[in-house]
Amino acid sequence: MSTKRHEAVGLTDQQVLDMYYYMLLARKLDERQWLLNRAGKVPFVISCQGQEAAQVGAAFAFEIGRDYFCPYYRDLGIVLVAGQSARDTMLTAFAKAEDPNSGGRQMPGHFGGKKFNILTGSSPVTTQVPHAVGIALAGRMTGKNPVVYTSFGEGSSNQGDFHEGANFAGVHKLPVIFFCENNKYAISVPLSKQLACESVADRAIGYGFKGVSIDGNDPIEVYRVVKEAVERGRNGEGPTLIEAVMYRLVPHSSDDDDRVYRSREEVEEAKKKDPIIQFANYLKSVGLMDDASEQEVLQKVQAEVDEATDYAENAPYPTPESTLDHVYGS
Amino acid sequence: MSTKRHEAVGLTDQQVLDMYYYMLLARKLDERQWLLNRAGKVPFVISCQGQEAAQVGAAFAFEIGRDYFCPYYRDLGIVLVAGQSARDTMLTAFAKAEDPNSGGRQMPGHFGGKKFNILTGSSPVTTQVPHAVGIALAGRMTGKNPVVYTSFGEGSSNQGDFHEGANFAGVHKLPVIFFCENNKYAISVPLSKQLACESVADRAIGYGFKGVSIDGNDPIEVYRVVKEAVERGRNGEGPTLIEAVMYRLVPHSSDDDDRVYRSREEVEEAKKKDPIIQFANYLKSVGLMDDASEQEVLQKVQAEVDEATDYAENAPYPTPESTLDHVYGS
Amino acid sequence: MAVMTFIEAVTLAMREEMRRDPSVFLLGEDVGIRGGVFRASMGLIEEFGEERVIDTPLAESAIAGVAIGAAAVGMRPIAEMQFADFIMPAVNQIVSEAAKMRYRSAGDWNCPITIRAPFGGGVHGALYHSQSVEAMFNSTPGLKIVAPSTPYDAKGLLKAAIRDNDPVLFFEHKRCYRLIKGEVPDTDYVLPIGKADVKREGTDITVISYGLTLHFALQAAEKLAAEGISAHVLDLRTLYPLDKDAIIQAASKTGKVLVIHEDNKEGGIGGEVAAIVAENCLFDLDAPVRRLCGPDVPAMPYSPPMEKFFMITPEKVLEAMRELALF
Amino acid sequence: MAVMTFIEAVTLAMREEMRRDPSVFLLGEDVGIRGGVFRASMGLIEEFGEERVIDTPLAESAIAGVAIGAAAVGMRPIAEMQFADFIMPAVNQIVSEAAKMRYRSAGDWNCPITIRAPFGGGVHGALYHSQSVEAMFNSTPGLKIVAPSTPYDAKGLLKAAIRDNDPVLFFEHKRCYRLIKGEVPDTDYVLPIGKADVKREGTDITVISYGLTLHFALQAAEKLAAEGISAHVLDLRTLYPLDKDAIIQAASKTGKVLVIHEDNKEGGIGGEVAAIVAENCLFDLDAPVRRLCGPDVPAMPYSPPMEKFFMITPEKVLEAMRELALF
Ligand SMILES: Cc1ncc(C[n+]2csc(CCOP(=O)(O)OP(=O)(O)O)c2C)c(N)n1
Ligand SMILES: Cc1ncc(C[n+]2csc(CCOP(=O)(O)OP(=O)(O)O)c2C)c(N)n1
Ligand SMILES: [Mg+2]
Ligand SMILES: [Mg+2]
Repeated sequence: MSTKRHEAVGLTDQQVLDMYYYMLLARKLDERQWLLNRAGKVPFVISCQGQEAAQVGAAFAFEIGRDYFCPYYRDLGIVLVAGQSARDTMLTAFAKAEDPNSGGRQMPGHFGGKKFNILTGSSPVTTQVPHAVGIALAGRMTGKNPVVYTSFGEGSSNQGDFHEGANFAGVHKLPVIFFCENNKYAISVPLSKQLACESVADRAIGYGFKGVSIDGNDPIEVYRVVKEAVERGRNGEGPTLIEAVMYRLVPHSSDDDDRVYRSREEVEEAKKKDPIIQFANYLKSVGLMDDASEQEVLQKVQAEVDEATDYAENAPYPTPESTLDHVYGS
Repeated sequence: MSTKRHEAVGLTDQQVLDMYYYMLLARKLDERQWLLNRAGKVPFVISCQGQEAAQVGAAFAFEIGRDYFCPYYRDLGIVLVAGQSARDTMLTAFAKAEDPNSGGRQMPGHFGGKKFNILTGSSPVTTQVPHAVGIALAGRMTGKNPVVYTSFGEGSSNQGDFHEGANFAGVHKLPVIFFCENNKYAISVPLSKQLACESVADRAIGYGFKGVSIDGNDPIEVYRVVKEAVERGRNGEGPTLIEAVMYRLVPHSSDDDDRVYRSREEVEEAKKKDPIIQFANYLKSVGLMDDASEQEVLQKVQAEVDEATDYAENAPYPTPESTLDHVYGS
Repeated sequence: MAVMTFIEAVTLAMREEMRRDPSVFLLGEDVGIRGGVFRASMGLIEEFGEERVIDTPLAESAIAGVAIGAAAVGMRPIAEMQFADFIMPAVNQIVSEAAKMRYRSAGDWNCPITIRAPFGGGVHGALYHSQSVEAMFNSTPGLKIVAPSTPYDAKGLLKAAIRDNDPVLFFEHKRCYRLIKGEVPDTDYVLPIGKADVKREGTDITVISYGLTLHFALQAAEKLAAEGISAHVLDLRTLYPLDKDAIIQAASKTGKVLVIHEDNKEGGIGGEVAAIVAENCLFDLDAPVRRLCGPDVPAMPYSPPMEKFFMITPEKVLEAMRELALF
Repeated sequence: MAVMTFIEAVTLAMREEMRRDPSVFLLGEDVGIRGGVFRASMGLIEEFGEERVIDTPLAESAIAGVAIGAAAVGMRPIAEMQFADFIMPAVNQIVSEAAKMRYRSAGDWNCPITIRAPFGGGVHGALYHSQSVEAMFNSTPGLKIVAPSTPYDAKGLLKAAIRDNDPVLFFEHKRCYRLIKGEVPDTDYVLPIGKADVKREGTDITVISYGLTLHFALQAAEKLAAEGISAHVLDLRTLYPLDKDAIIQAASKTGKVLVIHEDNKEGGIGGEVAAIVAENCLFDLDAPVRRLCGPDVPAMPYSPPMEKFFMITPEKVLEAMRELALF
């Protein structure tokens, strides 16, 4: 039996099993949405596949209920750990009134929910980065001092808002975790056409804080590094920029055809490092899971996904006239 | 007699004397504008004082007539070396029709002129940075391959456009010199509230190119480093970010009162490092100038400034109706 | 009741709100120790400290974006754009984020942010320190745009903006800052956002304006009264969403409408005002709806003859009003 | 003459111009090997190479800003914004820079850049892939805004935009891309920017529109003809600066004007059109100037019933036209 790496970083057996559950739930919810899309039942999917380890590993490092999340559209793993349910995902996919993210107003992947401490997100990339900084600033003013998670793709790290937000956080030493999910592509544009630096983490020094690049396929390593960063943030030691390196296993979205811009071999190669498979292997290698318990959790997840799909499919749409609501408050 | 440091970097005696002349011309034009402003004759001044060494040192590293300049509002030293005259400066100060920068339309410091290869500039800071990158890109396409200078204050390096422009140049390995004139303040806001990095040059690594921080009070050192960067650019080795460290010796502009935010002692201390005095001392120390020749160049410069002032003061304004011209081309 | 300048009223409103509510804070370039380049925040850092009066890095998208994040979790930031012209880098944050947070979350989140910006020309500010930018934002539901013309309105409306639960762009005409004085109660009053205000009752012509030019209209109305022409003057105060009822009422009253603003004409606020009139008051009109506006050129030039040519002046206003009355 | 879709006409115009003039190049997100997320640039990288079909980093302000720099020194860049909604980060570059370069340099510099962006909804794009953003830019002298509605116009106007010596925003309605087909000559024709086009002659009512809704107006006109109602349909084509003469002529012809656009109403292009009519055609009008527009909400929701509620539909157009005719 291999050594329990997770213990060294302070994760209990139960926690890593929970991590696996969340990763799998995210994956299966995602896969189901693709099926529904191909069946013409939901108009759009944007995926977390290949990024679940980074997301779940990162999410576990935060204090749920106290800390804040400003996630990006792939962060299904984050929002599940933050408290959203399979139903919530499916209500959004089907654009039903009960969708907690937007009441059916936004595309899937546009997360939000005050009760989950998840800030409402939009489509223009990277706008959430200054928001995270603002939440941290407010947190300092009110003495609540949450640590704030914000994430973005490596392509999106080229937006001005990344720079301006990171710089602001650096100057004010705010507890913000800038989490870059580097999945090698921005839609069809490969890394080499997006940036010329070795690692997105190299940008941190320009803001006067720490930058770290890690293997985004390893949830334990992600947890360790994010946890450290969260601790530093809580101790007033300022922000951290973390680049988690991974691979997007599916097309950019249901509107994309990735065969145009990357070879099947490349994708197959990446699938060998599928974080879910790797993590299952780890759990087995340390004796926390066997084929039977693996099936068990899979079945549990599938049941959840089924139930959520049924529920959401049958839930009512918002009324047409509700289009006019929530423009201004009272 | 000290060693001729300028020879080591490839500058001739005549060149360093010319450098001194340009630095002094910039200074005296600037001082005259303040006098005119305080006398109510020109509405606005924005200064180069304290930054002349960096500007003139940098400008000498370029091939005038081939390379392009996208300067910022303090770069009087740059545009003089690029070919603008004292008259041009004063025509702009007085907002006269003949002003080559804008025909009297823009404030002083908003340089431009096709015949000088100086791109027209605006007030919103840092917008010129992507322009410089675009000029370099066009230069590659057309095979003219100019190297492009663009400058900005350290405060302005926090704008999104700096980040986006630098990243684009890094990805495309374009010959752009990003020249940050770090004069310690953005109007009243000190460095410590603008950025948390040690040096603006630290930002270069995030774009995959070289960053250097230099003493902006030493035109020879500035020349050396910029020259190297220009050579690298010309050889297809990509952009360079250079931070020239200096001090703004006067208020931000004629509308500013710097006594509110910095001590007189601090300013006096900086004046001891006045680049013009230091460079005069250097020229004397290597035997290229004595008190008599110093007076001579001063008188020459003063005469130029006087003539330019007279000319510009008496030159005609644009007509009111010309307000309607140049909205669209034909 | 004290007589004070427009800018003093702005400062007073901020000070009162910051005293009243610890969630109010100010951020922007040079707003701290410098008190703002126009001195709108003079004395605030001394009273409220660096934590609540924040000299930000020079980055407007971050100023807006950080304020939005803070607002979302319950703060009431006042973000200052040093000049309205420099709001452009923050457009994405304002239009895509602040304006849409409530709607996109079906009311779960909201964004009580006030963005103050000095606008307008006539101050030798040239192209980039003279612009009127309100028309860029008047097709963005979710936003409100306020542009008061008097110190009294400035105080009451700025306090309302700060307390508003939605994002408000608050534009202050630079020329009004020290030129316009008026009585301002030191009581804690708020004025309603969304309501125009009849600044003068009249029967022959209706002038609709805001900001600096509103004062020119009032001056001209005074002069025209001596000529026997009675002008009704409506101050829009809120530029978006417009107070349609007030516009319709004011237009119908005289049947002759002149809209005046310093901003250029095509696509300006005046177009929407004229459209509202054309849609609702056609059969009450005795003359075509006129607009007196800045010329359709990119921005105001620096050179004095050109700046003067661009600006709306009391003379131009007087002439346009007289002409309409005689129509 | 080939029949092709709207998007094919766009591609064709770019291809022809790139063949004709080596200074024309394309840059944007995914415009290269992917051929654009809508496939507008399909085949171009194969023909013109990576140097002239540039997959840029994901940064709109740089896309615009780099294009502006290149344009200033003689290139003719076509910058693609992946969706019109994502033009917001580039507003500063477009409005402060591209639009003002010629003016601020007194004609020394100019900026021949074309910015293409797919706009409009009805494609399940939700709030941020459905917006009409033209009204943000229609008060910016120095800019031109073009929004063709047919493949023929798209080709001729895009070629004109590329050759224009000033910055042009070129908006392409996403729903038109594959829905609208038409004859497109493979000759090298250009259409004049700044000119509206009468798409149907009529005598009872005048409908003024652009983009997708223009087609609904034409369909409705056809139906109404059977009812004995004759509709005159003007396609604005250029949204800024507007073709005032054409608007005045079309409005005066019937005295009953309906302006239709998908963008929300207040502050939309329709307001300026109505204002022009109110200013110039008052005594020719037989009915108030009406506007049929999207609702004044921040943007189009995703959920099908809401999207449908937001969108202008052929039915809504027919009804509004009939109602006006019966006024
Ligand atoms: C401002 C803006 N521009 C363009 C887009 C369209 N778009 C959506 S996702 C995407 C690529 C993002 O790449 P990356 O940041 O690497 O994230 P990933 O999707 O790979 O996780 C683009 C161009 C957008 N959403 N926002
Ligand atoms: C986008 C924008 N915001 C604000 C301003 C107003 N402004 C002009 S100069 C300046 C400070 C610039 O500081 P820095 O970049 O350090 O340059 P310096 O003036 O010190 O040379 C500010 C805030 C502006 N011109 N543009
Ligand atoms: Mg990516
Ligand atoms: Mg500075």
